[in-house]
Amino acid sequence: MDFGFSLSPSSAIDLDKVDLSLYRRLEQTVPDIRSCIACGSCSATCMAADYSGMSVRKLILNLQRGADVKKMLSCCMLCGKCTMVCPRGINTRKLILDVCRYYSDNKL
Amino acid sequence: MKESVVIIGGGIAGLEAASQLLALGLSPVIVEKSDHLGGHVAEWYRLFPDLSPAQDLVTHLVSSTSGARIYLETEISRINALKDGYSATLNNGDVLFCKAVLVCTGFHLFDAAKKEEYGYGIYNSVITNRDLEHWFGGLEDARIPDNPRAVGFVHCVGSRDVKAGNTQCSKVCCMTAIKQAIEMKEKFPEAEVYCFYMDLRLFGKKYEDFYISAQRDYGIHFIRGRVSEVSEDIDGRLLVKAEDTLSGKPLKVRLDLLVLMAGMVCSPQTGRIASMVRAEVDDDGFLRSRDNIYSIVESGRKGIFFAGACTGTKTIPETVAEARAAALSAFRYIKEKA
Amino acid sequence: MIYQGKQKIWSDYQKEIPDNHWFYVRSCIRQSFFPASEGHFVKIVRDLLGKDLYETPHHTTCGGIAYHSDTIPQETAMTIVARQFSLMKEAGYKNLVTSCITSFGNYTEILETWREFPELETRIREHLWKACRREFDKPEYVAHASDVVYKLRNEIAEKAKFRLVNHETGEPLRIVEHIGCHYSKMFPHKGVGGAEYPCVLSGMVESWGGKVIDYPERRHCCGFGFRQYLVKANRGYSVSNTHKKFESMEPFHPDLIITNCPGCPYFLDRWQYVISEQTGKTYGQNGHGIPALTYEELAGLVLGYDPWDLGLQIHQVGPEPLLDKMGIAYDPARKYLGLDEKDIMKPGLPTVLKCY
Amino acid sequence: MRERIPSGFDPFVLPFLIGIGFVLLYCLLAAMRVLWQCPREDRRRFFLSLITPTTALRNLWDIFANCLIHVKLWKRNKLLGFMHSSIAFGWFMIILLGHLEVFLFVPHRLNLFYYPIFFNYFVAETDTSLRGAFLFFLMDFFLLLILIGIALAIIKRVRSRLFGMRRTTRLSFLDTVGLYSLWLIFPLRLLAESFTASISGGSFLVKPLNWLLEAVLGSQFLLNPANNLPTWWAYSIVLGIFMVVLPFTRYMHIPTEMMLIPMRNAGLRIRHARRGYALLEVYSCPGCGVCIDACPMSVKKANIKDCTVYLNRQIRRGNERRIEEISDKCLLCGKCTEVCQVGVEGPALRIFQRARRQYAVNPDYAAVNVAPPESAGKVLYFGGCMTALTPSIGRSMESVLGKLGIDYTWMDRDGGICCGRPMLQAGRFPQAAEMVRKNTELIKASGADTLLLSCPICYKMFRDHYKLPGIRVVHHTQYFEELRRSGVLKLSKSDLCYAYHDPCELGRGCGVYEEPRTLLGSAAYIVEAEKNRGESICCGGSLGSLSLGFQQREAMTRRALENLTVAGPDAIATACPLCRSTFARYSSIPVRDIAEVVDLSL
Repeated sequence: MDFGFSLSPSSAIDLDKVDLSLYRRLEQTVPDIRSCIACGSCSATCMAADYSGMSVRKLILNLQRGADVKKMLSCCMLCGKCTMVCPRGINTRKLILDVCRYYSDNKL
Repeated sequence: MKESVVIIGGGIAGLEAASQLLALGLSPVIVEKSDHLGGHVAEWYRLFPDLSPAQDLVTHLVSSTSGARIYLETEISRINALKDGYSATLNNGDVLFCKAVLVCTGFHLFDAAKKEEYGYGIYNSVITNRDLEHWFGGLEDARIPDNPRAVGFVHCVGSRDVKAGNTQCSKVCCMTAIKQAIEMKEKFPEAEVYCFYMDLRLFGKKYEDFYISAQRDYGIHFIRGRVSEVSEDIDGRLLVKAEDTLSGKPLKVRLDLLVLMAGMVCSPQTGRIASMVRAEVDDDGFLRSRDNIYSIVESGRKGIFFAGACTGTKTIPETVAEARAAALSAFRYIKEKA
Repeated sequence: MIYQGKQKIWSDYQKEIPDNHWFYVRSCIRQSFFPASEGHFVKIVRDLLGKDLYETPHHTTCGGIAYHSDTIPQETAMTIVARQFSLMKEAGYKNLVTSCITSFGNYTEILETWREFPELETRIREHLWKACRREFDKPEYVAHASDVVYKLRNEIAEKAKFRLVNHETGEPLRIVEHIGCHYSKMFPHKGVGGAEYPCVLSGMVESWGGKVIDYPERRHCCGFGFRQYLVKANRGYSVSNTHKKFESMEPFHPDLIITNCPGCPYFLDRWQYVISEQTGKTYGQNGHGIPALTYEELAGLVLGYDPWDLGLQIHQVGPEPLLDKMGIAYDPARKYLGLDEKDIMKPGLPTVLKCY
Repeated sequence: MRERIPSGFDPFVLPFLIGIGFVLLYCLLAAMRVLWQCPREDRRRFFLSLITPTTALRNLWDIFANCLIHVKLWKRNKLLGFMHSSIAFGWFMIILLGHLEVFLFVPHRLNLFYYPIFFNYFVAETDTSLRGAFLFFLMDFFLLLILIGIALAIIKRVRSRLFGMRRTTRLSFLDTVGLYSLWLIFPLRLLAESFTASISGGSFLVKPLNWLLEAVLGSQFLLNPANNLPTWWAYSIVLGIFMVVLPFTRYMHIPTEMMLIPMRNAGLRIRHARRGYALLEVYSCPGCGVCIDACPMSVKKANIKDCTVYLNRQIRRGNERRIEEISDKCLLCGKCTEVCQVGVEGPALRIFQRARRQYAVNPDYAAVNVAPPESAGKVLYFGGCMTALTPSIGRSMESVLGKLGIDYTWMDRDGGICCGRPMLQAGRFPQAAEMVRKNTELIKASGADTLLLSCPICYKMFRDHYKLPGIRVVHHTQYFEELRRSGVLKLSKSDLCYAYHDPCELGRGCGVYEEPRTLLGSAAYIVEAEKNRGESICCGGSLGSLSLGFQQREAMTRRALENLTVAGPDAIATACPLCRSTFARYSSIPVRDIAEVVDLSL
């Protein structure tokens, strides 16, 4: 029956149910991602941020929350500015390449 | 006869001040209301950031004050100002005459049950930082499960919280949470450990390194968001809700143990002593120093000195440094008067 | 769960509730949502327990629903409330009892506001005088009708014909208690048991033999939320909130929901139908829903009033499985007969949710 | 002159015959495989080049100079050069002279492969004839040369520092077998010839040894075939072993390089990490380990196993995990190629290796929409991503161009599209090509005639991978130097003394070494770094590396700084924003881009 309204999906993150397989894999190859302090330097300097919402800070956070990151990667030019500005020395380019590489097909 | 200084409180501030006063040739008397010296530190297991045993510090301080007169389980009933000093009447009837009084009454650990939404005393697996230290120290605690899958730490419980009546930051909880998170991860490597924080205030030497290590080496998850409420699910696990402020979304997670980082609030004794010596109390309940920059250890009254957390939240190094400063100030005061 | 811990909190939030001489104000919407509830409250308190409960046909809405829907300013609501107080003064009562939670919250909020800003109270006195030449005294006590039932719960238990127990197994019924948001979330000390673990309803349940379920989304709003429901475009949010509560209570298999607010039982009841139509899911046993009753209806059932006289046929979720569990006899043939024994017509049946 | 063995055969030659047969067959098949793997046009080009006289002559000369004389090695390290050329050239001469002897004395035996090798066993020649004595002398001379080379090789193995090498490769098992058999071949030849010298003759080396042996063992003992035949057997066996293991050892570089040289001269390039021409480079690697010392990553003995010599070894072994690791780690500074004796292109091999990887997410830049720059300027300045993080360079560029009154437009002042080089270096060619396409459109639309770059990474990319007909692509060091020479840019020389750091992409990448120096030299004094120009040490900040972490790079940067500051300069000048910010992080003296230096002196 059409009531003219419907249940809206929950936006809440349930940490017990999120799929962290990608994050766990990246923890192995880029262990530094654990030390992100979400300062946002990477996003502020990003060349692709305007076009795709690219933000390595959000990328890491979304990975930790099992959320989709594919869209924001669509305009990354791998220029390396985020790596240069990261105060925690995270190898963001390797992170991006590894995410592109490991992104499992069932998430596409 | 040596001039005497009455030290109210036998925590680390009182002990360190007594030790310094002894070295300066004065005769300190410690009046401690509880049955042990060392105050809160004596109840702690290990100290950040070196993870050194708290007992070592207390033992050292106690041994260095062996020359002082110490009253345990004794309270001050009355302090009278004399012509050249003070007399303190104890509840056991003794009267102490002294040139100066050093207030080292310290702080009180916030009663976590007051934050009702966290369910301390209501849910089976909600404990405080002090409970966890006791357990680390070997005390049994039925609330701590044998093999927790997930453990959470809530920062700022009773601190920076106008609803809890305390707007001040307790300074030590962030580091204590990180320390305890690391210790829990060491005990239960398979467990996921979450720290729910509002801000991380890691200002001291080696503190940031400790934090980086917690992130990188221990994989502790730091979630920027204050826990809003805790409930028990059908399995008796704790369902914890917070906002993941970095993603702007509500977040929930099931935990087997929740540790509340109860903060420092002014101790009720402090107000009582303040009225006896007619020292001023600040609007946060802690004692008011002559100023907050140069004369933290001095009160507005002659011969009354402060040291440690009675004037505000302090770390151990700060407390010890203040105790030394207060001892020296009292010494100079007595010498200059003579 | 450490029960003693809850008791300690309850002892911290004990509210003074007068045990007699009440001025009763009714709710705007409850009389159409649950037409027999308020009537039975009066019956039980005044007739059965012999208390002094006064009501006047001259009272109006408290303005709360319009205030919370952003259609009138608070000063208007204050003037309306001031008029109710003047009616109470006229009748010579000092203890106000409201049927509606939003009214209770509205009265409490206004009194607290006046306490903080006395000049506002003065201004409202002028407004009231200009509008209708009336004067008022502030009530000594403001209670919600559920506070009164809570106060009288043990007297009711003494006269009870049924208990909240499965009469076949002897097991206590598993009961979800849902407190209206405006009861104590704004002023925890104005509610029995505070805001985190209120005991106004759980006290009744325990006194009448039931067992309270503490499920994770216990504190969550029923989903009404005024604008969330009143604006049709927002109703998805409203039903989503209710859905969240049901998903959370489902594993506990509740037999019954008891509420003390006008909106809550309505939405906890009707949205079960909407959810079942949209998701195909029901939360009671064997395709039924979970009955959501008001505290008056539950008190009436416990005291042995006829379920159809209590108006339980007006609920979307059929009460029959609950009546069966409690061992209460009922005549299915009378379900859809009005007070005058004429047919009020049986509604159409939902496609998913099972009803008789 | 007489043949001692009428049949011209003895079973001891068999090990040698098996060895040479095997190795020749192997090399033939391998060469065919490489040719087959090359694209058709490359193959055509190669065959054409072989019959083009100039290339053919060049091939011969290159093979002679590189494979036999080791000219490049001589230039780099005389002792190593002597060692290698004494063995290679000496051996070559012995084989050549052997054939000459057969041709002169027993021409009917020319069809026997082994005759020139074992000539002194099969043919008894008196050393009294002029021809004999002369040839014997030459044979002994070259044998002695080889033996000296072998002796040096043994000493090098034990004490590589004496040869100026700090680190050398660790040998695999087969390499060790090959090495020891190679070392044994010539002493055994000497021994065998000495045993039979009283029969077959010899010169200044063999004869005296023969006398010595006679004195010790007696002449009858030496003449008894039961005693002298085993020495020839040993010689043949060791030769056989060496040849059989050769394809599986680093000595494969000997035949491979002979094919690599003509193919490179034909203009062939790597097109795939593991096929065709790339294989030739991989197998041409002699495993000498010169690249280890050269590699900026090898500072403090770290990452040694990630140098190009190990990449080649792992590709030969097919160890995929290690190949990936090594490929991802490299800074792509190109120094290994610069110092490599056979010219293995380590960076290119790695980029093509990276390109083999499959990605599940592939960016596309359809959404990137940058407005074309105003076409007013004749000069279009492209700062690039890194200049955005070193605003002092951009500001100096603006200042200099402004002071000179040059009409220009700063194309990416408010952000733009990356040049694509980092993406290219990551091996993601289609993505890089997409950026190239977008930027090309923008630049063409601007109507500019000069594209000015202050970043060598961009410069290299625009120069080599963009097709911008009619538009001059120029780095700011070249541009300013040109203006200086034409008298537009007048610099006053300051008293400061700079050490100039050659950025990898500008120096080794584009061969720009002199312009920055003359430009800088007219604005300040210059001292050279210990290693400079082609051998300059990467700053460690390179985007080329995909996996090196920040902490791992620190030691590299510090080492590069040490190298730069040996002469005690007042400041460091470079011509790359990335080098500038990387050095500035750890340098105790100021680090400036040449644009800044020029601006200060203008």
